[in-house]
Amino acid sequence: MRMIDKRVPSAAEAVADIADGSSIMVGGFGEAGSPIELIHALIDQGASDLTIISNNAGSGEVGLAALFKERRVSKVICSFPKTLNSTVFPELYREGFTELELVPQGTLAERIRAGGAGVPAFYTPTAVGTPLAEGKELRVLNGREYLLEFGLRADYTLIKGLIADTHGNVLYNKTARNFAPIMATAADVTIVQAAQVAEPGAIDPETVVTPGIFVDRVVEVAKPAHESELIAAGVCYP
Amino acid sequence: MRMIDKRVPSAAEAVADIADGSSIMVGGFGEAGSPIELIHALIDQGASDLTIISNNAGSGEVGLAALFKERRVSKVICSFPKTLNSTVFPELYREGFTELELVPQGTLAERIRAGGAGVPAFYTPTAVGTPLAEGKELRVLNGREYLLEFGLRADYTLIKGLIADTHGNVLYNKTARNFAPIMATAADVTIVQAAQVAEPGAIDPETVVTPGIFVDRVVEVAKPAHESELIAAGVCYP
Amino acid sequence: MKQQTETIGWTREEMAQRLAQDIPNGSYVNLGIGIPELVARFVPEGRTFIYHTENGLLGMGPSPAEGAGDPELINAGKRHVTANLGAAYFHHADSFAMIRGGHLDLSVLGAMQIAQNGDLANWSTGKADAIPAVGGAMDLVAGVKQVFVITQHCTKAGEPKLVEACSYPLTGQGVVDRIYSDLAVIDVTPDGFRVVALCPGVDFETVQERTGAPLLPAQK
Amino acid sequence: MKQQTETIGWTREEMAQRLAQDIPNGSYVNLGIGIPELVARFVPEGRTFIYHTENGLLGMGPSPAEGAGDPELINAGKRHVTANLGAAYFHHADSFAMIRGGHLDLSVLGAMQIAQNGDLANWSTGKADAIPAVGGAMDLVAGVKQVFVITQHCTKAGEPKLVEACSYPLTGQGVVDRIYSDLAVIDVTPDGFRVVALCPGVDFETVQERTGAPLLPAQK
Repeated sequence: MRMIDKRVPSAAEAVADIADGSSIMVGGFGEAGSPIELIHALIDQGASDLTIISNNAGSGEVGLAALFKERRVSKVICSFPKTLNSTVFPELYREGFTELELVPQGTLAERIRAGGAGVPAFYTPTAVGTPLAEGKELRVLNGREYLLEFGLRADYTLIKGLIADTHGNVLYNKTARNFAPIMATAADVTIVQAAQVAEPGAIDPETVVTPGIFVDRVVEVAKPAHESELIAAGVCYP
Repeated sequence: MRMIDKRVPSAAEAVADIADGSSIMVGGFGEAGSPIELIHALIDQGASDLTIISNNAGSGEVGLAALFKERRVSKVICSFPKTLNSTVFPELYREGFTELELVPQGTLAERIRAGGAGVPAFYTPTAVGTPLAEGKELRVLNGREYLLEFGLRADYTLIKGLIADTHGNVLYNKTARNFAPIMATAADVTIVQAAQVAEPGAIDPETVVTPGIFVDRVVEVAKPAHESELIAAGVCYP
Repeated sequence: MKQQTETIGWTREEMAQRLAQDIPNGSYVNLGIGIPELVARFVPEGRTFIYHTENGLLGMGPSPAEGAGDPELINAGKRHVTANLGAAYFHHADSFAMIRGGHLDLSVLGAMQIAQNGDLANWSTGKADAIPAVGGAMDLVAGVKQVFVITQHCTKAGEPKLVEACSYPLTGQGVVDRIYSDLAVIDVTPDGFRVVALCPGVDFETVQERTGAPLLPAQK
Repeated sequence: MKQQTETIGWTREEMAQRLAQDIPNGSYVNLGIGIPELVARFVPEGRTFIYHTENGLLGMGPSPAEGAGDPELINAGKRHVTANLGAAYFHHADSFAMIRGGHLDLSVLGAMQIAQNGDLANWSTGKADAIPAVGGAMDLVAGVKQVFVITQHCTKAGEPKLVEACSYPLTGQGVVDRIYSDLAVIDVTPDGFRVVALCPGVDFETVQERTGAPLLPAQK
């Protein structure tokens, strides 16, 4: 008898309870690590007025960009909303439909890590003296200026792994790892799509990247799509 | 031709330049992960007036405890200086020879991580309302009280790995990992003793725990001693 | 008094077993050193708990056979342990990120004193000649979702451990949710200590006599 | 002016090669998007540089053969790359801990403007209709030990990029150490811009003409 089993049968069931107005961290740096099948399930599910926390704002009209295009995202917190083939977000931003909180990439990563680690705020040298310091507390420590930045959390995290086990331990593939391990720690509900879901013991405890304690739901997506391939094939979702 | 090679031929050469008055982070939680051979080389080397940053203060009269016993340590920053068989530090502390900065274990870990990550200070809920909050800045954020804690760095870090490569990538053994990966990031010079030193490529890039950028010197100690075994054998170093 | 506490009340094992019954299936649990460690022996049928040890292991298993221990596989009490299937090793900052970040469901700790407002003292007598040592206790009480204390109701000298205000240095303020003693299970509520269950054969008045603060009776 | 900048000065490849000569063996280097990426083609004989890409790879290798790319092995510019022997993957917080914590030896960046006090502007024109995007540039200039800028000396419109004070929004204050342009190698010193080397065939006066702040001559 398996007493801990975080598997969910489908991406649709994994995202079924995401309500309007939710904040959602979405893994990925460009297309690497983007949990496209979970995002598409979220598009099908219909939740709107979402706040998305992700490094980029999607490309083409699939995955994250498709979620924007469906006008489901009222705010995005990210470091680099412009990407190759990124046309959807710029339009929504200029129109004033989607608000942008621009955060330096390292500050974004550290804010997410802090949110997951119970650190409410920290000081950083990044962005001192720039427009992104406006409105932020400036403090001199050991003779250098730093900004106060706050931990960031979300209601949900959607990420993509390579292998997960039923306890929620996750391994990633190469640079698809990027934001996923820290985002897994910083949401009330963390949902992982993995190409393979295995029994406990399949992953060497020495090599676990995301320990299962951070993961709530695991769904197997055996052959995940890649954004660039969908775009090359002319796919627009839905 | 190997153009990057961080190997040093012996523990003695690895610690040769540590000067009197240096601050040194020492890995290990109890005996697990304690770099005994590097510590013994440091004892032989003679540096004194050291500040040691380590979770414990050693057991018996080997390793860290032997360094204390030789009266080389003027200050220790740690969370738990009392351990089974720990008699050396209590005497030096009561005598007033060695100063103690007591830090909650999680705050110690986070301060070290911050020191290595360029974060000069952060807020934490740990120790609010306790004697360990005395003299620290208290701040209310989102309705809860937090203490300001500062990043911690050292001149040197001494740690023990299982396998290292010549670029300085390191794998650890089970719970001997503990403080080593964060201490590796927080010192000007990080010195690793490893049971095996291999060529680049021997460690899968997906499983690297400490990337080589954090490591300055690697020395092979093929059969490292365990504190409990030395104590059971009645060893007192030197 | 001493003789009485030996002849009435739950044994340490019974206290641990009683506590284990209140842990939901799938919980992530950190067990402190001493009586808390006994809880691991009493996992109720049909449940799995995942044990965290702050020195870098999730999925900690039972002690190995005598002589089969690995000095590099230990728990926070520095005893030899094992790793279950599905375990994970990680470094100390990640381990305390789990603790401080509210990812653990339950911390089970021993106590020197518990105040009626939930204050806990369990790390120092505050005596001048004591070697202070705190370990991870302050982090655990600050970060873990629920904190259960498991303790004898009174000290060996017969002094109550449940008090109006702690006289020893605090580990944390208002952090204890529930106390499992040899005499009773007691919640810390906004109104103070409230008895949840009495040990069979022990009456409310007996527990009140040995408690340094007012007790509220169990709610119907 | 435009015609002149095309006919004199180093090519982009020569600029990159000149910069690469100044990187010591064993350096940990982050290369920005654009001209900085060219530096990787010119590692001097007898040296090894270890390239960091902020999306989680240390030991980044050259681009794979056409068609052999892995969409999950990319650099910060989102191009396909490879991993060398001795490489390591890590997550974004660890990657920027390397950057912010001062572990990288060198960051090579492009620029829109560099002021004589070392201020750098390279992320936004500040125009109202621009989509702001900053990426990791502010983290790199705040944390990496040395910051080299590699850039054309003037904009396509012939405006100087080396100026007394930046008019564009800053990436960081006083962060640039050295500039490699098509005309010269120039240090940012406490006294302002100082020429380190001139491109063969380009004289000091020509460079000064195309620079929006006073230039100091090379020190003997």
